Amino acid sequence: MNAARAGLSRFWNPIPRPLRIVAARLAMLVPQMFGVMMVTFLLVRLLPGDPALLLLGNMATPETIAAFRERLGLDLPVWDQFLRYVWNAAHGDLGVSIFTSNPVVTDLMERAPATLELIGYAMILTILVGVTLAVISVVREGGAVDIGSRVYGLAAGAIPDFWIGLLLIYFFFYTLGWAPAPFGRIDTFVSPPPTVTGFYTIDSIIAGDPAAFFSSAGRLVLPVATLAIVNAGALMKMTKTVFSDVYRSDFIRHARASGLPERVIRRAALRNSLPPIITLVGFLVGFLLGAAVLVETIFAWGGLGQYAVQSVVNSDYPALQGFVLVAAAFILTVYTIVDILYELADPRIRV
Amino acid sequence: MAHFLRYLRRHPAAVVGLALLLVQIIAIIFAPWLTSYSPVEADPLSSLQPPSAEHWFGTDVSGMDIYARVIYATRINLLISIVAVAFAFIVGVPIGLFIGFYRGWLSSLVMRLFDFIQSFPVFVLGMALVSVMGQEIWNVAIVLAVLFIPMFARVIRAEVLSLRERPFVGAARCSGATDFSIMFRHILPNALTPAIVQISISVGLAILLTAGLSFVGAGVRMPTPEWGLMVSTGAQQMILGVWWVALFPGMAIVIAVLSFALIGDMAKDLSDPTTRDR
Amino acid sequence: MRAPGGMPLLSVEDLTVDFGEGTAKVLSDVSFELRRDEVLGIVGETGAGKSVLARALIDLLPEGGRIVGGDLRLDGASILDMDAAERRQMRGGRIALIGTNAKALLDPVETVGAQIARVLRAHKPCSRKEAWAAAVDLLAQVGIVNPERRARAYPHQLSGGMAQRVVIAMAMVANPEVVLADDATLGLDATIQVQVLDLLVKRCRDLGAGVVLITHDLGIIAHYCDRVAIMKDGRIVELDEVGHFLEAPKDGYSRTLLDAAKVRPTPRTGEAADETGEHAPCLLEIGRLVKTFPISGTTEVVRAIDDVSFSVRKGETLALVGESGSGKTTVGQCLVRLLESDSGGIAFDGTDITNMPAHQFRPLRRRIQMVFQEPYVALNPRWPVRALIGEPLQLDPALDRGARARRARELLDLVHLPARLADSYPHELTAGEQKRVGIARALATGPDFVVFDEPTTALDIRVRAQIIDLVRDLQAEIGMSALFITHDLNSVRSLAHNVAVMRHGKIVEYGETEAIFARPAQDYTRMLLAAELPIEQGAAQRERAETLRLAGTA
Amino acid sequence: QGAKTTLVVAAPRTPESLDQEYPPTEAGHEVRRNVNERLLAYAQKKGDDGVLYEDFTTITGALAESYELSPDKTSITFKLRKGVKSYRGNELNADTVMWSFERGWNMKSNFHWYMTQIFKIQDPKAAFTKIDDYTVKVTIPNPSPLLDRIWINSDLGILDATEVKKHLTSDDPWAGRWLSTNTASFGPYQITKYAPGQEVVYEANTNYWRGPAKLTKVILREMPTSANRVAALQAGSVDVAEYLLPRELALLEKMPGVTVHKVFGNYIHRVELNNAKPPFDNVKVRQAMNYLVPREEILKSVYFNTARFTKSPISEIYPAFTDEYFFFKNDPAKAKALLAEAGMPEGFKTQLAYRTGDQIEEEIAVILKSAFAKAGVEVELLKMPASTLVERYTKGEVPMYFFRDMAIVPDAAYVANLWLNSASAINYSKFKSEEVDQKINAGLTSTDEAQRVADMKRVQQLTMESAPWVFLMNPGYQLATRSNVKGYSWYTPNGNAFYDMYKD
Ligand SMILES: Nc1ncnc2c1ncn2[C@@H]1O[C@H](COP(=O)(O)OP(=O)(O)OP(=O)(O)O)[C@@H](O)[C@H]1O
Ligand SMILES: Nc1ncnc2c1ncn2[C@@H]1O[C@H](COP(=O)(O)OP(=O)(O)OP(=O)(O)O)[C@@H](O)[C@H]1O
Ligand SMILES: [Mg+2]
Ligand SMILES: [Mg+2]
Repeated sequence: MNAARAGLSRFWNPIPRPLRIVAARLAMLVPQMFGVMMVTFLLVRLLPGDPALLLLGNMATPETIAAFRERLGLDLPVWDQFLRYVWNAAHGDLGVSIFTSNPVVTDLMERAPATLELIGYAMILTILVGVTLAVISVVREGGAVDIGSRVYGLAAGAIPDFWIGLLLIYFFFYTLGWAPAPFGRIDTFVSPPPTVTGFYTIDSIIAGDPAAFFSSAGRLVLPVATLAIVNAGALMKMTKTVFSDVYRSDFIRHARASGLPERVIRRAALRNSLPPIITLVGFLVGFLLGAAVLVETIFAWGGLGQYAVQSVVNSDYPALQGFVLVAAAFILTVYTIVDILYELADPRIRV
Repeated sequence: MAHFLRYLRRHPAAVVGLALLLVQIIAIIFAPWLTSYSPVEADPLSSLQPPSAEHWFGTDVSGMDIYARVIYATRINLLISIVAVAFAFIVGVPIGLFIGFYRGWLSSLVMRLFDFIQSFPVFVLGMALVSVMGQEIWNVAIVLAVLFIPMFARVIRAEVLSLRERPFVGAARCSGATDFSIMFRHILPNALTPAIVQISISVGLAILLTAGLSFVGAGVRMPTPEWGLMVSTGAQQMILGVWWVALFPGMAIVIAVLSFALIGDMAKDLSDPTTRDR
Repeated sequence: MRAPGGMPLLSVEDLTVDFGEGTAKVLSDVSFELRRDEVLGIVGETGAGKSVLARALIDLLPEGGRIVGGDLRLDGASILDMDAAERRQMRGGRIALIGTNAKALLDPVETVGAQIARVLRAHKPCSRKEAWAAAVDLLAQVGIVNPERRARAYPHQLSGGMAQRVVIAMAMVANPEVVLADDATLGLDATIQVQVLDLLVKRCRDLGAGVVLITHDLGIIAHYCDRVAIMKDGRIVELDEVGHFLEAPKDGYSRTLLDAAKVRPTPRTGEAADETGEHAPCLLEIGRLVKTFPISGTTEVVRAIDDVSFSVRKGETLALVGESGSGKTTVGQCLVRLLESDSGGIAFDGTDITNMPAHQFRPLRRRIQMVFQEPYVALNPRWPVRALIGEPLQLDPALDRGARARRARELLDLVHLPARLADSYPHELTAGEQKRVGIARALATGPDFVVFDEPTTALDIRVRAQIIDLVRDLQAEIGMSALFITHDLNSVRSLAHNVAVMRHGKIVEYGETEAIFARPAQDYTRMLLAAELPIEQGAAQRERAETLRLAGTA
Repeated sequence: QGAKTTLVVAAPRTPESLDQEYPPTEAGHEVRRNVNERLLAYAQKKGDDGVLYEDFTTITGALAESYELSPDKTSITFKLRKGVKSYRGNELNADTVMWSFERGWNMKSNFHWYMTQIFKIQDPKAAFTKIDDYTVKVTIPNPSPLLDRIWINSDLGILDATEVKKHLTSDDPWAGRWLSTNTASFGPYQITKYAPGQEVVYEANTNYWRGPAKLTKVILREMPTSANRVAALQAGSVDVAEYLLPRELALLEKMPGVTVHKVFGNYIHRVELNNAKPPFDNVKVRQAMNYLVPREEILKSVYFNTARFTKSPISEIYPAFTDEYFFFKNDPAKAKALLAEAGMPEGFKTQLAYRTGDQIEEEIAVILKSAFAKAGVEVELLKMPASTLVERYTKGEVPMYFFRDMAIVPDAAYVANLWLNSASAINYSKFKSEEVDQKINAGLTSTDEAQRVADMKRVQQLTMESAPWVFLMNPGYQLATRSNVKGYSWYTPNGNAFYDMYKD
């Protein structure tokens, strides 16, 4: 045991630290994914509702139902089904959606950019608003921003995202008429830009298509604002706690006593608050993915979230399974990245 | 008590939190006296009426009185949330205590299990679970509890991990304290503050999740008076300019979650002798 | 080098500070002057306002603090009249502050070289490269070996002493005219403390800077300072040349302070000889004890206790001394079974307790107790004093609830704590009171053997003296055996029959207290003894005072 | 650019599959109508409301230029139109038709069901014969009054066999996979982009035998929430919004620039009761339930007068329909009396299931819950995913559930056979009446029209008396369009035929 460890560390320790961090994290991802697959599989398999019956509907004879079940592999023992599932998933095959007749992977890939674009911008806005407010309210304690952000911090955690989305729609679409009608990522009369990244805003810039850009950017405003309003408060509160601890810590006081300019001091404090903030941001990404389910429903966004809701409604096993798996994989990846960044950001952590 | 009053004098936010909680408690107990309408009685001919003297918050598509439904929903929503959180607390805290205090393969296994549960998007997992188990109020509560157990266990475990290295634990052991006494009498009270904060966060989160589940149709059933379900029925109308159906239940959610957040802050301060007089 | 006399470098006139309307004055009418090339010491008990004074001098009062009267002049110009930019330039550029606990003063995610360079660039226009070179150069000057490499280290990779040097380098990098050292060496080993202070004072003298040395240790005052100010309750009660102060303090408070510091009671060997003679039975025997800790991430281990053997007889007090990290606490904790030793044996009163199952050992805990090093963290913050003291009494099944309550009251009396504190929580107590609670807890069951782990560190001079008196009295009254772990050689002399000197987990020297102090056999022991600064002016310092007086600047 | 020839449609969902063998759904029917051309069609007539309807009395040729029924109605001979080309330019001939039949038979789904269940065909070799390059004959074992009408059904389109055959694989010998996401037929449109859950793009078939469509491109966007479709139409982002709620239609009607087309069609929306299990095995209880329904209120507050009471199990526009046997009023006292007679004066507890996401059903369910409560019938509302619901009522596990359906063949016997014949697989309410069964079976094979009509009236009478369902509404079909969209037409499968539409 010890010898093995010694042998291992002979190879391990000379590897540069960043590589060691990445490798250690990635190695953990494999068993985690396996566990996730098992849970998704069992969970979805327990859902009630026989898709064969629903699909074949009024005109099905018992034989066609049986044939259909066989085609979907619904007649095999659960354990076999699971092995088949893992094997196929490992080969990029998550089955065929019962409702779209498309391979689930294709469906997910088509919808993923919509969701990623949404939560991507929401994340950026959330971080900008959350961190900026936190920093200002710590640096100017007792100022207007500080007091305002305290009220906001309390309220933000309490506001349901789907409700805020509705209010925004009511005011900006129905009452003021400023926002476009709440559905989809781009106006129906504007054709989407050719796919490069899948993000309409970026693709339309690449394609040099201002109409598509403004249309897609305009439609992002309300859903992104919804997500940011709800989540920036939480990020702000937590950042504020972290940042104010750091900002009042001994070494910052010492830096001030050393006559460093406030700008440098603030940057150092922020840099030191970074590890916990990174963790928070990671959690937030996971949270946003869940929130997207609701917000996409309201804004008829056509992304993964809406796909998930519909797959639940339709008992679309493969689709739901695929979504949950991809979502979990996505979140695990985010957590892994977060862990890696965290460890890189904090030289005190040993690997 | 003296601490408490002194604290309230210094923290108006806590007073607001308590007041809001009181409003909810009144709504729970006195619902039948606060409104003469039934929360589930459809009156199709008076559907979608705007707020008026007769229907304070207006009516929904089925002509049910929104005010009555908002009031009665307090029972359902708080019941679900509090039962779920209480269950999660009762189960999660001892688990956290044990896996923090005793480190071994079992503890690691439990932690890995929690990792799995938590690597799913909470909301989607909740949605799927409720679909699996059926849309019963109790099922929603159980699902929420399952989602919250790891949160409590983790919070407690993190505290225990640092507390168990603190010298006072060693000192207690020298004074003859047993493992049990160390865990429950020494470590637990010190670890409880974050768990108490977690309670209020969780109750808030539970209210939000219940509402969200009902909103996408995976929560309680119609016509149960439940805030999320009410917002959901109003969602359609909102785009068409009918604002009152979704507005009021949404506000109720905000008030409920807010009160628990405020009370959580208070509980945090009060439960810690080093901060309660601040 | 030295500036001509005349205008003082720094002058403080009637400085008054409070924390908001209606609060008590933390500093009242404090006045003094600091000349160039002068070291001014400031002493006073905890809370006297020393740190507040230092912070006021660099215009960085803690939140809420405000100067309500008086003036501060640097080279004749009032600091209070400066605008924000000038004040920033003044901080670190003209007046530098060195605080307590250097590790906490360094940015944990920045290399130390960069931190020093950052300060330089904040005050002198220079390129990144030049600043780095200057930083490395300065690290060399403060005695850090291999400065290029060390400059690239992060603070957590440095030892406390090294971190302290880095902080000194940061303070010196912009060539300030005034250096304020606020308890700069608190928590460092005596040996390292001397090195660091030597270095600091020497650098300042070389540069001709004025130094304010804030400390609790009159030895340091005696050794390094030209003048000394004694503070109490926000006032300077006495300000005099060090030599004069040491000979004849004028103020009453100064006198008690000096007396307390000078306590050097007669050694105990004589009076205790009869009980602890060769024939007294052995209570505790340690044989070839080894304890290792794994170093996380590697396969290596720290040998915290490396083959240690000793024994303690009934009624005997054994002092365990040695520099920080030598393994003293580990030994203590192995004895009370808070740590499981790797090999070797511990026999208590004839029974081998090394591998005794926990439930069997539990009843024995009545007889073996420990007083913990840090008073505050060793008390459960959620328990009131009454419960804390009562806890060990549950080991005695004979006591019922009422008896336990009575005994708890007795114990409070025993350690001279007022009964009203019974319902207080630890954070409401002073450090001295916390220590007493810790001692009361250890004594509650009337143990035969007590490990005192550094009972006097981190305490004020006066409180320290009180605690030593208390321990002495208790031992005389109760007559138990003790292992007395400490840094403080002063207290060893007044308490211990025998001394064991530890280094790197081994006992390097063992013997009767007087013998060791008089004729240390090992270099290490000699170094330890030398590091203790006696409270009398060193020859060099006396000479310097003489020259200064002759030059007429004093 | 082409805004006049492009139509944007907001639909609740994109079709699940493009294959006509896929189980019938509303979205699927729409694709079939627009893409898969059939052999026969009804003649068209313009209604008083300006809508184009099918004239159920006149059957004309489509891909078949003409057809001939044997006098005993046991065989039909199709004369194919010459020179008909598919979107891809392949020409129609007897082989194309024969291959379509062959595929349909072998897919064992919709085509197979019609042939075996309605026509009772056993042996395809004997049934389908190619007479010459442009003549095909179908022979059935027994006479059937439906022998011609069936071929109008949208699931019986003729495929572009030449094209489809290019996509056969060994494990998919009938191109089931390819056709689920692609189309190849002779209809007015071809689907050029199929992004399920997002959008479907139709492009006009320039070779269409009736001449190319005026709308050259139709984009169908999925917008599951009806309010979103309303908003989109209002904002002018789409030209057509399908399947809106009556309330929304009422709102849109008042709006300038929007036209609402309303048709009283063939939908029947009801609550089916499990006739096989207590308490609904008792006709008195079933009648009592019918007496408890506040139809007027539902019509006003849920349907906004776009629907009509269901007064017969047969769609009101179909031949042989009669409303003379409908006698239910909202009469709680009568209901209580009936319950008392049935031995349940205190009422009982039961459950009512409806589909997740169906707003109308949910609204009616809430109203019914209150209404039933008036006679002590305590109803628990169960919302479940469609699949679960289907599974549960198929197994007879739910006492009451909503059921909205239409029969696309305008023939009373066909309709009654589907829902009321105790042998029918989709008679989920397990209604059983010897006389009804016998009359239906006679109606399916008899060629005596007068007798059939008389039989069907009797079936309607018996059904209304035994109340196997809680009769609710015939909701009709409505479509909201921008006002510049003209040429709205209605066909029995509902949905839209874009060929008839144009924009000014
Ligand atoms: N931020 C603050 N707010 C209010 N009072 C303060 C604050 N900081 C210090 N004080 C008060 O000022 C007084 C002097 O504190 P200071 O830290 O200067 O003492 P000190 O002499 O440095 O003590 P020590 O020897 O423990 O370092 C104390 O009574 C303390 O209570
Ligand atoms: N839990 C532990 N894990 C790893 N190493 C430890 C642990 N406890 C102590 N050590 C190491 O063992 C050595 C001895 O530590 P110990 O605390 O006994 O020293 P000490 O003499 O009491 O020092 P001080 O005077 O600072 O209290 C040190 O090098 C320390 O780093
Ligand atoms: Mg101080
Ligand atoms: Mg120690």
